[in-house]
Amino acid sequence: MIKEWTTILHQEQIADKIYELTFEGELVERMTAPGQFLHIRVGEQYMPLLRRPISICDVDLEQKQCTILYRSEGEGTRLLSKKRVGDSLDILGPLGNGFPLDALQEGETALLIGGGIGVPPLYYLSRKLVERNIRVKHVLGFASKKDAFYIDRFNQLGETTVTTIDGTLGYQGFVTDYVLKENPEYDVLYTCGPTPMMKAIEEQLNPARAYYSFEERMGCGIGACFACVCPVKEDPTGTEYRKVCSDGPVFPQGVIQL
Amino acid sequence: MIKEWTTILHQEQIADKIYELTFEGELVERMTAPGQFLHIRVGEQYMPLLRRPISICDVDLEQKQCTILYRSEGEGTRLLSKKRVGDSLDILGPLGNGFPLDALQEGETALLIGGGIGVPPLYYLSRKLVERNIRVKHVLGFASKKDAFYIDRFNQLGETTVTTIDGTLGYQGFVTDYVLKENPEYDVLYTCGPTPMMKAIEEQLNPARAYYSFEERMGCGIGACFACVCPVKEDPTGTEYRKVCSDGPVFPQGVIQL
Amino acid sequence: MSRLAIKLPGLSMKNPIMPASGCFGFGREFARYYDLSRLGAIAIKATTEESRFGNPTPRVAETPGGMLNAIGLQNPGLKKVLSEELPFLADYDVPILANIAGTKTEDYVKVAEDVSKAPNVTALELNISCPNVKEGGISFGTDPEIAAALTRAVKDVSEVPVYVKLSPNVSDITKIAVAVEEAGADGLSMINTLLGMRIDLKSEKPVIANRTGGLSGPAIKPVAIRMIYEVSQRVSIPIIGMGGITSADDVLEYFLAGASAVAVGTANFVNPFICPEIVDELEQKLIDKKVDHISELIGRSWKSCYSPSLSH
Amino acid sequence: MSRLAIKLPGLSMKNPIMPASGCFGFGREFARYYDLSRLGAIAIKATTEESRFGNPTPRVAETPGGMLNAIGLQNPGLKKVLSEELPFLADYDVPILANIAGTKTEDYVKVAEDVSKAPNVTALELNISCPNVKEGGISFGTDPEIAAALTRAVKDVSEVPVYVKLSPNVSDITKIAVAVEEAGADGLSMINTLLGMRIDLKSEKPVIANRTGGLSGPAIKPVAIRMIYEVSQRVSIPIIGMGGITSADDVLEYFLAGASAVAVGTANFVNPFICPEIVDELEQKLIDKKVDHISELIGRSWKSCYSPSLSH
Ligand SMILES: Cc1cc2nc3c(=O)[nH]c(=O)nc-3n(C[C@H](O)[C@H](O)[C@H](O)COP(=O)(O)OP(=O)(O)OC[C@H]3O[C@@H](n4cnc5c(N)ncnc54)[C@H](O)[C@@H]3O)c2cc1C
Ligand SMILES: Cc1cc2nc3c(=O)[nH]c(=O)nc-3n(C[C@H](O)[C@H](O)[C@H](O)COP(=O)(O)OP(=O)(O)OC[C@H]3O[C@@H](n4cnc5c(N)ncnc54)[C@H](O)[C@@H]3O)c2cc1C
Ligand SMILES: Cc1cc2nc3c(=O)[nH]c(=O)nc-3n(C[C@H](O)[C@H](O)[C@H](O)COP(=O)(O)O)c2cc1C
Ligand SMILES: Cc1cc2nc3c(=O)[nH]c(=O)nc-3n(C[C@H](O)[C@H](O)[C@H](O)COP(=O)(O)O)c2cc1C
Ligand code: FES
Ligand code: FES
Repeated sequence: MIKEWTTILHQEQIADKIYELTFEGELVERMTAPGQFLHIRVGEQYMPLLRRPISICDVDLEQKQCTILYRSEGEGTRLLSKKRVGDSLDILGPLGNGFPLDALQEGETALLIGGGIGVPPLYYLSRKLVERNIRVKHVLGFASKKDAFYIDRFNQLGETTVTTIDGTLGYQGFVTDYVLKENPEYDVLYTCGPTPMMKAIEEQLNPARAYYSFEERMGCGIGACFACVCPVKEDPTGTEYRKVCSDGPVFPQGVIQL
Repeated sequence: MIKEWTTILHQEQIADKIYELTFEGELVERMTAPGQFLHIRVGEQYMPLLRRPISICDVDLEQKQCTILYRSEGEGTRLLSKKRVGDSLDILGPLGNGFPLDALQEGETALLIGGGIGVPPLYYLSRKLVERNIRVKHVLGFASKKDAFYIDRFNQLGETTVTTIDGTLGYQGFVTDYVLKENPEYDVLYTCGPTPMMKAIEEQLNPARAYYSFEERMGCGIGACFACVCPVKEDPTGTEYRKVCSDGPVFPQGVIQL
Repeated sequence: MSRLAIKLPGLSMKNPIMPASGCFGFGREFARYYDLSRLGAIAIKATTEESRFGNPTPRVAETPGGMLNAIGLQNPGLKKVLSEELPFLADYDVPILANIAGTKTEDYVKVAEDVSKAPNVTALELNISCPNVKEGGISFGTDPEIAAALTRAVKDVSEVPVYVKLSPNVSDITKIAVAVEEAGADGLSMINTLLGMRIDLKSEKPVIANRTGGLSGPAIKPVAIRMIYEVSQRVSIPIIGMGGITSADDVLEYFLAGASAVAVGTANFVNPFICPEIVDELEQKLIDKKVDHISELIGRSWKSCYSPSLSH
Repeated sequence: MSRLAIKLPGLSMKNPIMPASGCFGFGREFARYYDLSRLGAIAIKATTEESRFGNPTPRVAETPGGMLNAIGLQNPGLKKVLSEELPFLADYDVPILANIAGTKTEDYVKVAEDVSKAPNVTALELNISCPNVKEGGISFGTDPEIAAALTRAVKDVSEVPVYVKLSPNVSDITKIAVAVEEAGADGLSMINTLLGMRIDLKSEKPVIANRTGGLSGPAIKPVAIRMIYEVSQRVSIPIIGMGGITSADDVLEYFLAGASAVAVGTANFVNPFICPEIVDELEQKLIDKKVDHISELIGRSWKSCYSPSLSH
């Protein structure tokens, strides 16, 4: 982990409320594990006070450039969307533990299921898997066509299915509806998205091997404040926990109570 | 008074910690009285919370452009100095009552004494007086050469003497030292600067007709909060007051207790 | 009826937005910028029996997300308020909540008696909390019995409903609230400022001449929301909520916490047009949220939950 | 001696900067980023007798210039703190201020007795903001007598000096301060968090699962400064000041108000390097101000003035 003032190289709106931002900085050299996140300070004046956790979406290690995608929703992400090329951005990272790449052998198949703003970290993951000669299939769920992004990019890496709840793009329904119906083959499942989606994946798809990326409100982002704890599954003592920021955000199937 | 998002056209450092900023906006049309001030919001996020009172230094009514000069000292003015050309600036103004121009007849002489960051409003005043064919003399006091600004501009309008405390530029000493020694002739004195300077002017020069521009910490800037009150001079009841923001900032000799 | 109209004891309001006492003078300045009849009500500056100059300057200081003030209840005194300020406001179609202050019970009683007779004063706001005045306020607001006794004395003479404005500088605000409700208060105003201080690093002295000042602005909003959430579950009189309101979203938060109307203070200094802007924004928010009437939101954050055994 | 070194009961500090309890865990995470020996001291996370999971999430919420937390004293319990956490910290040359909590006097006594024997624990910090289950949940910190009794009980068993950490949610903090001083406290920590709440406009419920939370960060600094200014004039034991410190200038303000050391809490979340950065900045500020030793600044905002008859 490093704290650094990086420089914004690119900022563009790519879907409804969704922005793509690329920055340059020394800390990019450390971003070798997909699924890690950055803790970004959007205001200089302690208003907003806390950093915002945002996943790494893509990395160019040689150019020391990193791309993130974010949804401008609340005050912090709105301010982020107002930053311009050339502005400095205070970033802490990379943080947390990413998706394990060695869960698969060469030639095996990974199924990547993303939902909404949970899609970004899967892009770097997919690229890294493809680099290791692992077959990737993507199922990307969005609310509607206007919310969808990065579909061409995922298509270039492997078979990509888009689902939308209102049917305006691709398959109509939830990602789980599609997977239950089409039953694509895979060895390991990786997912990131809203909790209800991940819960449906665990319950309905019941994958043998799977990794989930979790979200929780954070304070420090480095494991010190105990803001982001999750109770572990089936813990008789009731005191066992994991911190999303430093033990996660990615956990294997069955560790965290979804 | 208008509240408006104006656009910054120019921002430049012109002396040690002193910045010149020009903006464009409809509210400039109302800036016909020199000595009025603007109430400027430097932060969008309520941090800093309060607006900053800054004097009007120059106005181009046709182009709807206004220039202010400010010293980057605390957090608010530091943030102001970070704004760039093209940025929007939330301004309330013009506020308060300026220097009376009709205190003088054509052909009479005005002595304008400014100290440090009290100099800016005298520039627009001087221009307006010259327009009315009034002779102007300027005495501008600074701490040191590095703090001095706008001397050429004042020179173009009339006789200009600079004093510095350390003697690095112009006459060495306080403005009052110079005036006491050289005894320039004038009909009306206008002044703006630190309270000790204005106090010395009142006591040592004891001008027959004079106008003083006051500073006080402000809340609203429009007369509603009673933050900026000054007790009036020789008030037996002890309850008489003037508000710097709406009754001033300019007061004739003898109204306010200096 | 409009989505925004709210009827509280003495206050028939077109909308639930009023400027807070001390942040709007007696309305004259703002009347130049917009029509005061657009406001739900106006809480006027604290009136005392005699005219007061208040504290020496500096009287305000900025703090992170807030400000301190120690104006010291500067006001022209009862007589002038009755003869000049209130008649000026009578030209507008807006109910007046007259904030009254004093340092002895008799002061309050005298002011309450006279001000409550003014034709456009439809309710009183008893300032039992102003922290700035020497010998003043503090004891009235921190002791439930003293607060109740004062409330009773004022209720006895007032011809209009009485709102008691509570101080947040107490260990348990619900105790004060319940005490003044039992003493006959028709409503509560919450909250007044938190006591604070800033020290100037150059002079090495407090920035404010009075040394301590009252903290207001966005910084105190979470404290106000918490207190209103607690008090609204213990009393059945309505609460006018205030503390750091700067937007229609803030107003919604206050209603959800348990307020029945709100006052906007410090934000008037940042944006003199804030009150009418919030009124317009609020109407639109309710339409978007498909809320037929704002009163539906009052206390909704706790009404749907389990019963009020608060844990801290 | 260095400009920054400060010696307080139990705490021989290279500099007056320590991370505040609950904002630094037990130091492990920060030890990866800088050498913990650079700190003046470390206030570790509250330790309770049994391990605690704490409150459900969300446990934090942002507010204007501050944040709310309701972690709920999550900690691994006395045994593990003694066997794992404190030994880890023993590798660093830094005194430990052990924050202890409980819901009954006996809890505190048990933890105080055992923790105060740990070789690198050089002082205790008594967190009296916790609800007292025997007294019906009111916080130990709101009643001077209960606070004094707890202080006495802990002093009786502690082998190291005891600092009492005061809650700001009280009508008169000087009363509590004087009471615990009389009960034998060796120092005070001021202030703990203000009680606050935020309501989510979508769910229409409090953002924090526990509903209320503790407000920390820059927003509360003026309240802390005011309280330290008042208390430091009434007691003769030293005060560790805290609340919204983010810079060396803030540290100077706390010293001028009356603090003899400071703790940095929330700011560690925004910048994990803040403590050593402040240490460096502070040294430079003192050189620039030509202050030979930081202790000269303690209470200077009131020491030079007239005597302490405070007006509110
Ligand atoms: C590990 C991790 C990775 C993430 N990656 C991405 C990403 O790649 N792109 C993206 O758009 N979003 C991502 N998020 C969610 C993102 O952090 C929130 O959308 C963002 O913090 C909201 O900030 P705001 O200022 O818009 O909202 P506000 O409502 O102003 O936020 C207020 C507070 O709540 C927190 N908060 C609000 N929503 C969330 C949330 N969903 N998760 C965690 N904290 C929240 C904020 O961080 C802040 O502290 C990620 C979250 C986590 C935990
Ligand atoms: C009528 C009037 C006209 C002014 N004209 C100019 C001008 O043309 N150029 C210029 O550089 N300065 C001018 N000033 C002073 C200017 O307002 C302050 O320098 C500025 O507010 C300081 O803000 P800051 O953020 O740098 O300081 P901070 O220390 O962050 O300010 C904190 C608070 O104190 C107030 N404050 C601090 N210093 C002063 C001061 N000297 N007067 C009033 N309030 C103060 C701020 O407005 C703010 O509310 C004028 C002041 C007044 C009252
Ligand atoms: C400058 C100023 C003056 C005030 N004067 C009074 C007053 O005279 N009487 C009163 O009851 N409250 C007074 N208050 C308190 C406000 O009415 C309000 O309760 C408080 O500021 C919180 O609201 P805000 O955060 O929106 O400002 C004053 C507040 C400020 C900032
Ligand atoms: C997340 C968090 C956890 C805290 N936990 C504790 C605690 O366990 N014991 C305690 O005495 N204070 C605790 N505090 C209070 C801090 O130690 C400190 O008193 C307070 O936050 C004010 O300082 P700050 O504004 O610098 O954060 C906690 C504060 C925060 C933000
Ligand atoms: S965010 Fe602080 S422990 Fe995870
Ligand atoms: S600044 Fe509010 S009355 Fe002058």
